[in-house]
Amino acid sequence: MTTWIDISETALPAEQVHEFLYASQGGGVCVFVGTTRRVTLEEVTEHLWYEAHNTMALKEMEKIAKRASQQWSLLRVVMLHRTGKVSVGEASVIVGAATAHRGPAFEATRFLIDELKKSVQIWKKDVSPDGSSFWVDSGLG
Amino acid sequence: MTTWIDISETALPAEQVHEFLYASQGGGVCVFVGTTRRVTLEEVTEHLWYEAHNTMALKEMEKIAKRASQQWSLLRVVMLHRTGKVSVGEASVIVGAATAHRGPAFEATRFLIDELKKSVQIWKKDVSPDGSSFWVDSGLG
Amino acid sequence: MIVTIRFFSVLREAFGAGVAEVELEDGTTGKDLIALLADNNDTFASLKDVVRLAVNDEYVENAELLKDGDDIAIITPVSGG
Amino acid sequence: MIVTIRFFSVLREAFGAGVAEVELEDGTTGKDLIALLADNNDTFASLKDVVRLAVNDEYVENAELLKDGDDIAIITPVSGG
Repeated sequence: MTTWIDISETALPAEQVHEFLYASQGGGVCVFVGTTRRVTLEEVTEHLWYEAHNTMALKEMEKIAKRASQQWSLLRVVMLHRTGKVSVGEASVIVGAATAHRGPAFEATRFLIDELKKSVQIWKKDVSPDGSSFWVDSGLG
Repeated sequence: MTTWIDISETALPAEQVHEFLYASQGGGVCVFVGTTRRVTLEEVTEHLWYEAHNTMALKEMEKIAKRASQQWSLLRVVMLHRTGKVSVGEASVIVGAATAHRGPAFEATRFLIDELKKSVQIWKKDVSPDGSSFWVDSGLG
Repeated sequence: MIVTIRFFSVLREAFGAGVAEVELEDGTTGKDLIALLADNNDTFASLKDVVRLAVNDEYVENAELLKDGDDIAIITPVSGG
Repeated sequence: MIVTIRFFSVLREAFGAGVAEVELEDGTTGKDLIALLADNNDTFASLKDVVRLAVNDEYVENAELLKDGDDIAIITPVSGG
């Protein structure tokens, strides 16, 4: 399995993610992208702001990719996360997998994003148009 | 729901598919790509060649997108299929959905590709490096 | 009556053409057409139980009567994706 | 002993800094450090039961003794993706 795992402050490169996954010469590629949603429970978001413990987060993503590769036969795996400001309609995270057949591509990609959200050391702040903000699911009451 | 459904002889535009789906301003985007696999059951493929009954196939894809939208709350749906020669590592089909949350994005995208393979009037020929070829699952013994 | 018949994939190659204009007797049904094509082509014969007919882009039952000017697609098992 | 403490998100804002050098008594455990930080900061106090400590990028048990030069990250519930 070949992996491409990264955290960066720049826009996530969808085109290159596809090229990387197609290059596996497998038959199925699944990609999931988390984008900044404009409205959540009737509250409008202006942008999200992400902060990471980069070194731990990268190690954690490597572990998740490895666990995925133990469950499914994966040719290539991508896990990219953006930090800093991510405006509405922009991508904060792209995960994906290339496999021989489509079932494992879907299952592994779902696993990658579910596990990333559970354990990768990245935090998200929701900023509304009036400038008010809150850290999402911070553990504060 | 906004849809982008097409059949074309040119390379499928991954970047534009992402832009189209992100523009929903939802939170989750799932994309599945079928690419030409180099090796299937130890047989090497040089390229696949696709042929469609375009008018019926486009109508059938519209129906599938509509059925998906009846099962899940979808913001945007993409279903693009390429015809003609598709070399190893190139994309023959891209389907995807943008939704508010990730679960429905995965489920709807899986539905789109599964149903496309079942009923859309497109046929695939597998051509090996020595020039020999066969129509995949043609119904012939 | 004259109808247009469209062949794809295996059948296009077997018949050597993607489109054919065919003269049929009035009263010909889809089932009759399938039998006629099966008599004339071995590949078609081996697919006759799995093909579906579409007239003017909509699937029809084999019992349906064909009409002059019909555009008939012969749909074999699909394999896109 | 001197350790480095790293704060993120809510705690970074609550402490007004992402990184702090702190002098601790020898024999201080992770649990002791959490108690110390909770005494000094209300936001930390309300998160003290959910934070995890990582030393040199690896999670450690709270009972673990801290050492001079440790690089300690305070990890609150994550929310990436």
